[in-house]
Amino acid sequence: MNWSEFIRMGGYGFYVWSSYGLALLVLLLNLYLPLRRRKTVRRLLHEFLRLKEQTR
Amino acid sequence: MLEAVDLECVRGDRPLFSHLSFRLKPGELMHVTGVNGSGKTTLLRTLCGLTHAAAGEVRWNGSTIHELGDDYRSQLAYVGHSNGIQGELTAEENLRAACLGTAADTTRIQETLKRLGLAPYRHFPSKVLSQGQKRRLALARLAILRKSLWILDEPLSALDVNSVVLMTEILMEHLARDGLIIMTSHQEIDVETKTILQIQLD
Amino acid sequence: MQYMHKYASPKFFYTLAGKLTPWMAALTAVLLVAGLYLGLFVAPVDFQQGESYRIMFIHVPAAWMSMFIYVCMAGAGAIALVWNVKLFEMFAGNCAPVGASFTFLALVTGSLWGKPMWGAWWAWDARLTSELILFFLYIGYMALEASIDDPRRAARASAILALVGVVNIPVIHFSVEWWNTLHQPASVGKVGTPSIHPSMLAPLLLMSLGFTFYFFTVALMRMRNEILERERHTTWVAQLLESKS
Amino acid sequence: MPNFLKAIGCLLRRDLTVALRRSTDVLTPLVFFIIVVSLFPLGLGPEPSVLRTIAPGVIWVAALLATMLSLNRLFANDHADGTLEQMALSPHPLTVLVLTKVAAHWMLTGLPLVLISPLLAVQMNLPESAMGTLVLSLLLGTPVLSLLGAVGAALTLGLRGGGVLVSLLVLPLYTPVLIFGAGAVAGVIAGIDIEAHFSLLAAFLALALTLAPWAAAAALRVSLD
Repeated sequence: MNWSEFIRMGGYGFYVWSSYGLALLVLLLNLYLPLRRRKTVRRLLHEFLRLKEQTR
Repeated sequence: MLEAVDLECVRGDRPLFSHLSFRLKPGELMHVTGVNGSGKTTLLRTLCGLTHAAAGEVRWNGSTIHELGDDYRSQLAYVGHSNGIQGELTAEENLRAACLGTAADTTRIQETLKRLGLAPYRHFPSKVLSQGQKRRLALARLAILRKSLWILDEPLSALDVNSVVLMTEILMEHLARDGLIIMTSHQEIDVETKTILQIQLD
Repeated sequence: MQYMHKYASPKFFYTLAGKLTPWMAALTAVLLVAGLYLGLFVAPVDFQQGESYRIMFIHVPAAWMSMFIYVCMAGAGAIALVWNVKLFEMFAGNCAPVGASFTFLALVTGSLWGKPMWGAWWAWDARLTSELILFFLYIGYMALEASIDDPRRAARASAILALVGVVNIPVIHFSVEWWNTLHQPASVGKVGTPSIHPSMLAPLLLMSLGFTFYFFTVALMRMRNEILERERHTTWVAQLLESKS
Repeated sequence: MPNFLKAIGCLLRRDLTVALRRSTDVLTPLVFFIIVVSLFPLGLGPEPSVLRTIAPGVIWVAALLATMLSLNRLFANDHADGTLEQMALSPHPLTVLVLTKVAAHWMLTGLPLVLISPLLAVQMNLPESAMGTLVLSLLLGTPVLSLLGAVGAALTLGLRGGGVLVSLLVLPLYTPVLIFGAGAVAGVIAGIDIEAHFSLLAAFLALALTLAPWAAAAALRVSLD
């Protein structure tokens, strides 16, 4: 197995690797967004419940 | 007979009220009161079948209104916040359109317009009417359609003293004919009748 | 129906989804790694297209997913409309961004595959064109959902749109295909589906399966967030947050 | 069901009366249609052979856009003044009432487009032999545009930015009609047999007639909720 040959992909390296790279990016982004949202939601809810306690 | 069983209404994700049950018999009037945002309009629209209840059901003579569908709607007249009046059409045309082809009896339309003081405007486009006149025109629908259940959202708003008296008369006539009325109103209503149900939402 | 309401109670589902997600994520990772290994190292070079055909292992599963997710979305929407189940509303709504991103992926990889094959970044090839229209359908769905404030109303309106879309997709697909055969210039060769060799089919299927599980993992994660947010008035959410902090 | 038919007649007459009293509303999409088509020769140059090649597509795309522009007239006014909720509470199937309103909309938008199209065809140097096909394809296609548009209009009722949103929802769904409508006209010019185009346009019309009113009625109920 020759790594530089593998990267070159028979001259199509750019197309193949940008496809795979983009796929990785899309998959990671879709994973990252809900994780970040989860943090925000938890923070919002803590705030919401605290304020609800206070107004009671 | 109109029945609400364990009704729960939600706006967005905000609960408005729950476990609301009542029973309204012919000749009875129900007066719904409550502060702004307490869900009066939502309750009325739920009773009409326009809005879905989150839980519970509304029954008309024993069957749920969703089973009845058009059969329920043929018994129901609703006057909401908006008057349901097309500005380009004349008062008479508006009433005729509201009937959708049924019972569009010309003499009755004329009598009703006369009684509500709208006769002079019969051939004018409704957009020239004042707010109070438009409200009266919306209420004229009730007198023409002859449905047994009236659901009225703030029917007396924008009406002057004379019109309120006139409207009260019309409401009493309807009750005397064994009709049912559900209404919201900020004013006190002095309708003399067998029963008035008061429902306070908060 | 009773069972559906029990398992479809947000509280029950929240815990269930919380337990399922790590397992599904692990399965996704295994499938994708296996697929990538077979696709990049084991599968032989295509004698017509050279190494460039390996884009297929991304492009084709992504295109399949874009359609699969749309159908899921419409199906969940239909269930939500008919039986008024909140969870299916949320599932349908959370399908859309994932589906749209797979559609986007399919479009761009198609274009990247097209450049060496057709010599142009874009050709009005039948499959790319219908994928583009599918992308528009997803965008419309998300735009409609975003512009209605009441979440339940938004879910019902967009479910109707998804159902209209699902009836239309075959019609659109067929129309575009037909239009394409009529207008196709001779120079543009099709990125073909020649009889596929098992050594190529295996990574294709593995990648597709991996994407499918990935989709369900992400959808569950999104749904969990939405459940917390929308059930904030309930006591179980309050208790849950209290016990965690 | 005489009551039922009376209701349809009453609603149709009402919609037509209102529209005729607001004639600018009816004329705007038509004028838009004419202007858009007239812009193309200005942009592309007056070479007759070029114009002839693009004419079917240009006229059809302009028809699509003009129909879309007129969609907000379909329910928005009635929604704003409360007539729509009265309609939803009337004891007649909403599906049929929606179909009636769509019919009124088509008579005031689609039909004028069909009638004016030969004039634009002349402007665009379309051969006379293709004129009949153009009119016929528009006659079959524009009702589909109104029907699908009704679903979009019902879904976006009362939303902010409803006008732009409706184009996003509806235009992708219009593609099949565009393909076969414009395709039929181009086919006649190229001398291809176009029977299939017309059968398909008719099939789309049948499909839209059966499904769209139902979907639009459901969408209206959601919008009124």
